[in-house]
Amino acid sequence: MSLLSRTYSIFSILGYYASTFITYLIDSIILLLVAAVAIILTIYFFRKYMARVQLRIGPNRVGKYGTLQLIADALKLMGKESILPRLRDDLPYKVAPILVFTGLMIAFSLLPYGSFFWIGDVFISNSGVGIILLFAVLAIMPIGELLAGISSHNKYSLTGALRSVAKDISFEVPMMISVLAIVVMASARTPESLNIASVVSSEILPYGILQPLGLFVFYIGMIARASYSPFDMGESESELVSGYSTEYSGMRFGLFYVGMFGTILLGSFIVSLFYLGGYNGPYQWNLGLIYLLIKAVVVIVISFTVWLTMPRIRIDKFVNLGWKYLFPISVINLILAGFLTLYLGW
Amino acid sequence: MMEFQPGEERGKDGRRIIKVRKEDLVSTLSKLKSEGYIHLSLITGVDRKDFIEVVYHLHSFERNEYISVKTVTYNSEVPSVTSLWKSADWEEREEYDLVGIRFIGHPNLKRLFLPENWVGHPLRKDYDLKNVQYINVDEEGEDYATFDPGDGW
Amino acid sequence: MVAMSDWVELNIGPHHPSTHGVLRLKARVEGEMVREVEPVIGYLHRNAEKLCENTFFCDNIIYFDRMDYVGAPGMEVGYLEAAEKLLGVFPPERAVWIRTIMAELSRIASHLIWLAAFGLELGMLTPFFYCFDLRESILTIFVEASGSRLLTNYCSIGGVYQDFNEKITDEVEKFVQDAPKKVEEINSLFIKNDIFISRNKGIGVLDKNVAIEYGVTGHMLRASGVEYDVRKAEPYLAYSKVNFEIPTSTKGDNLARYLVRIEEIRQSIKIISQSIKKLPEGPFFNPKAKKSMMIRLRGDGEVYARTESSKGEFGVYIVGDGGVKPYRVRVRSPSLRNLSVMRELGRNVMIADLVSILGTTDLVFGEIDR
Amino acid sequence: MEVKEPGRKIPLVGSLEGIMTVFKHSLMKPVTVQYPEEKEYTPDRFRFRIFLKLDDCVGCTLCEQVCPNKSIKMETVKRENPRNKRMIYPDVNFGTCTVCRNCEEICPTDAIYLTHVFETSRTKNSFLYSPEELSKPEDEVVK
Repeated sequence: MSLLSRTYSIFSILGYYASTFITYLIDSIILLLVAAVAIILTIYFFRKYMARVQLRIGPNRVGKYGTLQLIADALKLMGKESILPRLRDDLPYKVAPILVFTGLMIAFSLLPYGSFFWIGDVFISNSGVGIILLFAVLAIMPIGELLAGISSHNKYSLTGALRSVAKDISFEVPMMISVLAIVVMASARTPESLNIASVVSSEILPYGILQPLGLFVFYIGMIARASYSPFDMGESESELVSGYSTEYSGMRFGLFYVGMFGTILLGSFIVSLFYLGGYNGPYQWNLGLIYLLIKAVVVIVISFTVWLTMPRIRIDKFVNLGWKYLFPISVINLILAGFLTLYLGW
Repeated sequence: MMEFQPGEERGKDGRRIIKVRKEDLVSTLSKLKSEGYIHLSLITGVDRKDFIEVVYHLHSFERNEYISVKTVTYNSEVPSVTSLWKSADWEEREEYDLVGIRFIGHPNLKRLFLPENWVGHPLRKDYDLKNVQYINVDEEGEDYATFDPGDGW
Repeated sequence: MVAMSDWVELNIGPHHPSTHGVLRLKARVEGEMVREVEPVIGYLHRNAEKLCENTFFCDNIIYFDRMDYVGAPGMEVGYLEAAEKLLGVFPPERAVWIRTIMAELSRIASHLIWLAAFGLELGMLTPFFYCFDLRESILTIFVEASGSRLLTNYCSIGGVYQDFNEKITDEVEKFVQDAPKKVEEINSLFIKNDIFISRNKGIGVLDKNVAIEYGVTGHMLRASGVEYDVRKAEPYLAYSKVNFEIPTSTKGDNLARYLVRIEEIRQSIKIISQSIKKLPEGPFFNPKAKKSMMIRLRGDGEVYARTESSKGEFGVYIVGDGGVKPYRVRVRSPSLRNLSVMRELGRNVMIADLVSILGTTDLVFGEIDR
Repeated sequence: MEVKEPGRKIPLVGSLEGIMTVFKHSLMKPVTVQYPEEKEYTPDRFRFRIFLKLDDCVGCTLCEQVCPNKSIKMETVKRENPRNKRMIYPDVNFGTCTVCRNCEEICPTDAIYLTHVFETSRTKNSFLYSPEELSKPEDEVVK
């Protein structure tokens, strides 16, 4: 029994269409709330962790240990005046942050989160082509960034947007090829090799152990997607002021900010699902969600530490890295995966 | 003040001071540069009320000593030495800005620190400190100076 | 949108995160490439030279504090070298050694600020705080000795205002013991990082002759291959009595400048550890410049004194007319010359490189605009 | 002395070392001071607020002369003091005072001196302290 079917059974007296609609609506609202809280927790955790790494204490004024700091910040952002540049391109300017946020939220709804005691399996959508859908949805976010950069009529924004597009093109291909290697491996054991849940459930060993090269390429891709250091060329603070989000303020800027941390959270979920065994753990006591969360937190800590340590890479060097190193590595990884699947049957 | 005499003397800390007429300035400096004084340390203009004294401090890395070359001008015009040292570019602009020495032959003699329409040269002894000027930015992003306190800050 | 071949004028600054205050760079940009850079300065101009003409010799120290505000005692030393020669009031032996220690501490403090900001410009968020943590122990010595953390006003004409006591020497010794380890730790975060090396190696190469032409001094000149350090070339304070080396490099790129500066920190720690051992007993001020004598000092003639500040050759030219106030004060600001060479370094580099070149130049605008 | 460039290494190893160094610091104690609750240690020589002993002041105007920012002005105060016949005392404008300590240094009778008190924030926009206010402790000065 999953969360989805439980909700469905409650409303089943209303007939098929009505109950399906209400079920998905309620589940989406639950997802939105849970995701928002999770992102806020991520930001809070980042700020605390950054502070501790930098020998500071971090937020500690609002609420106990500064726990309400993020709520206060969100309220501040909502209350702020949204300053609009006079020469903006109005529609894309206003749509861009919403696109970034929406893409993120749809991506969250596509992941399986494992089972959790009486709730059962936690997922919103269990699509048969989940992997393709997930990466298609993830590709919405750079469109939002591009729109934001071009429409704000600012040289910094434009350069930032161009940089982030150049960056996206150069890491997307290796990243997709390394995902393809997983699909290749999973296809030997499951007929639904594009369904995320069945890919994760059918593994013998976590794919990261079998494909360390794939993990490496995919992790770099996820860092670049979330665009934090070392791959934050798009919004590099010391060069382009704030990149594509320079001209945004108030809640529109807040959406970009949430989008960034949401992508980190989402990325760590995806990495731990695909490569670190996801919700599989040593004891099958409906603890899938807990396992997934633990793995995600470990990945998040690693990501934050990388963020805080690494300097920013130059954009032409990154494009070089993408096409000259990551692409061949991912192809080699794909060949290795095919070899392992065909001859050893892993 | 006494009459200006070209020649050489020792300064307070035992350093050579070469005094030249401003017509001979460029030739003297270029001769010194070929002798190894390749580092132009400082150009200073001193307003002596009835004339302006311009002092060049040079340093030689090989001999490890520095000397100063002095000249005077009565009409605040001095030949530029930008052809010898590129660092003289900004130094002369700074001296033009603050002391008001016009360097003849400078390629781009504009004010370095103050806005272009600032009135007076602050390091002149007759500069009126009571006459406060305010600075603001125009539409093009360039600074301008004004006497109106309501217009600038 | 502009056509591909057109350049765009990009205004970097004066309100930009990486311009160290109030520098404005007019850059002509073609896509990512910067074709030409024209620095615009003067946003922090206070005309300290004019202010100095209207105050007593002893008061001018506070204006020099505010020039290189990240390493104030070094500036005070630079001014007093000139002023004391002009006035004929010389400090006793103990004050000379105390000034040497303070000048070297301020050099480390200034270099640490540079290191922190340089890391931040390259996108490294964390070393910033480690640098400030280490710098804090220097500021503790400053506040213990002079009563202020940043703008110390510690050195006075003919000595120093207050003596080094037992507690301060202990703090300095503790600093000398702890600092090398912390410096190496911070250095390892930079130098072992592959991206840091790739961002700096071969970037912003400054030719030796160009550097001399533009009057560049300090770490930039040394990184380009000229072994010129005023501390060796014309020893002042107690530098002739301590043992240290001048780091140089022939590469002239960003990485060479970085390495030269890190080595300078190490050498400064070496100088401090020697000086604190050699610190003699005795008076710490010249009685000719105490109490109401402070404002009665008269100077005649002209003196040009150079010191090696943390940014380069810092020269002060003072002309006196026999009065209690200087007739003319002229300051040779090393950062101004180091900035003027940006016109050469900023040709045909990428925007990201422009920022890192600007980072290694180490500008302090209190000193450039004065 | 020629500085050495780092030699060629295996890529990524050095970066991983850096990441470990940074991670190690998360287990260390924070070094920041939480200001209103805990006060930072102020040494004996720490200086900020200027105090004035009215009885000691002889009205010699040296502090007015030496003040580089002209923050000190002499002011007439009707007060019995045999040493101060002219009845002039310094007042200080803390808005422009740079706490350079020259006035303390030059004062022949040590009447004017700087103290540790640095919490002088005010809601009033004038920082001008009259001689009587300078002689009172900070919390007794009504602003």
